[in-house]
Amino acid sequence: MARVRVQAAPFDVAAETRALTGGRTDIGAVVTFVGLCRDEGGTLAALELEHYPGMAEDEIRRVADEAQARWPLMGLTAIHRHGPIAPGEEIVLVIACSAHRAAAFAAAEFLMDFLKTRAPFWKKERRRDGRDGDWVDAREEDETVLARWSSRP
Amino acid sequence: MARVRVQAAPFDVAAETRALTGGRTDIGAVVTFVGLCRDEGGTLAALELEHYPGMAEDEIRRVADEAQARWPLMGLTAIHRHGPIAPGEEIVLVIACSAHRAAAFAAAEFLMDFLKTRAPFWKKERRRDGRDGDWVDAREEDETVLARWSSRP
Amino acid sequence: MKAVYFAWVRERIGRTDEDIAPPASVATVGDLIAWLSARGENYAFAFEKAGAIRAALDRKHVKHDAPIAGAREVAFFPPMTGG
Amino acid sequence: MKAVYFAWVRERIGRTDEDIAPPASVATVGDLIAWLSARGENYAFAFEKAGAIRAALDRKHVKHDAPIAGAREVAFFPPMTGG
Repeated sequence: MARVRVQAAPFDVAAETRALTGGRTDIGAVVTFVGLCRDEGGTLAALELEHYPGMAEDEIRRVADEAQARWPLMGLTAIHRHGPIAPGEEIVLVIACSAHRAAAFAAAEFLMDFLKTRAPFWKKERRRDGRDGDWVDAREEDETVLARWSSRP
Repeated sequence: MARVRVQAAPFDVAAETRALTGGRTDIGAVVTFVGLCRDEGGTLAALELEHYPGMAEDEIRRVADEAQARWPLMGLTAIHRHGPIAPGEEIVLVIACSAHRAAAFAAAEFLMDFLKTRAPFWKKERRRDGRDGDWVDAREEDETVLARWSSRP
Repeated sequence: MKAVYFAWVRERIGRTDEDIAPPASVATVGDLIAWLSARGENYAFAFEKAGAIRAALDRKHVKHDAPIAGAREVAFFPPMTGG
Repeated sequence: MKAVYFAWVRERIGRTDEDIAPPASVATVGDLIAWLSARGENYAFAFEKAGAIRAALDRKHVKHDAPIAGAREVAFFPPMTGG
């Protein structure tokens, strides 16, 4: 059963990793993805992450369940934050554990690819100069990368 | 320039991550791989990791340099331990940072794939019952997965 | 049924949620978008590019041709930008 | 030149390294394996499946047909199992 959380608070990657691997000796590979708030132009005060409570957790869990059905995982965690997140701060965490690295890499990337396009979160920019920021546009690339998962095991 | 180290001591994933991301706001994706010592049969006291001093660092750096040439990375760390490593303990760490996740995932997996087959490390099993353990055999699969990187960007 | 709105759909409509009672002729999510769009300029603005609007029924993604019968909650929002 | 051995190659030969002085007729890494194999049972055992042995010259991987001329250090070892 995957650990899925949607929360405003920061997460502790080391603690979340220990929660999956602690006391076990059958895990050979741990792949961790952390998504951070970027500020390309130096104009961003924060990203405001809006979400659809309830559905956000449900959608992430649906993707996590699919990852667990596809790969022989020994642990899977997905945490997504909401609320204001400053540049350099962490937004999303995925940890995938398996005996071997191929499954852990694939599951973590799969989870991120589908989370991006299916989990109901939206980013709005809060500008440093106080002017009204824009809603971040969805990247077309995020849709097109999904195709590869229909051909892979 | 990638951070490459070969050491007997454990590594601190959180500290190594901070060393790459701290104070920056241009990194959007951090992919971390940790390889752990597995004990499938419950018979293992430790893996003894032998290495070729000097060449081990050189080979990892060559692979890291190639990863940096292939993908737009904003940070890359590879640390490989040697000496005795108990089941559940960490053997290898790779951290790849980029603006977007695809490059970070690809670079981390590329580095691990080539490190596995090119970095001069050898694992010998130390058994709990004191009997002489075997040298771990190379997995053929580790050679075959390399082919995919010749067709990808 | 309850309608909920997110991101710029919410901002354009000017509310987070409301109870709605569409007539029986409103059968699908697409029908509902058309019906809501006729309720005022704010709705028409929110749904002006109907093809870009995503919808969920009872917290599951659906296409615009999905029937709304039996759903307790319908949600409208732009393409997701989480992760 | 200096020869260094690792893992079960080292164990079978029974030493970690040694200075060697092959004759001029020993031109390649493969020649060197054949020459070393004739030095004793321990070497013959270490190199019995010569195709499985990896080699490095001055800490760079090379194939068995690589010329050894000019190299200061040659290394022999099994396929790597790090990571």
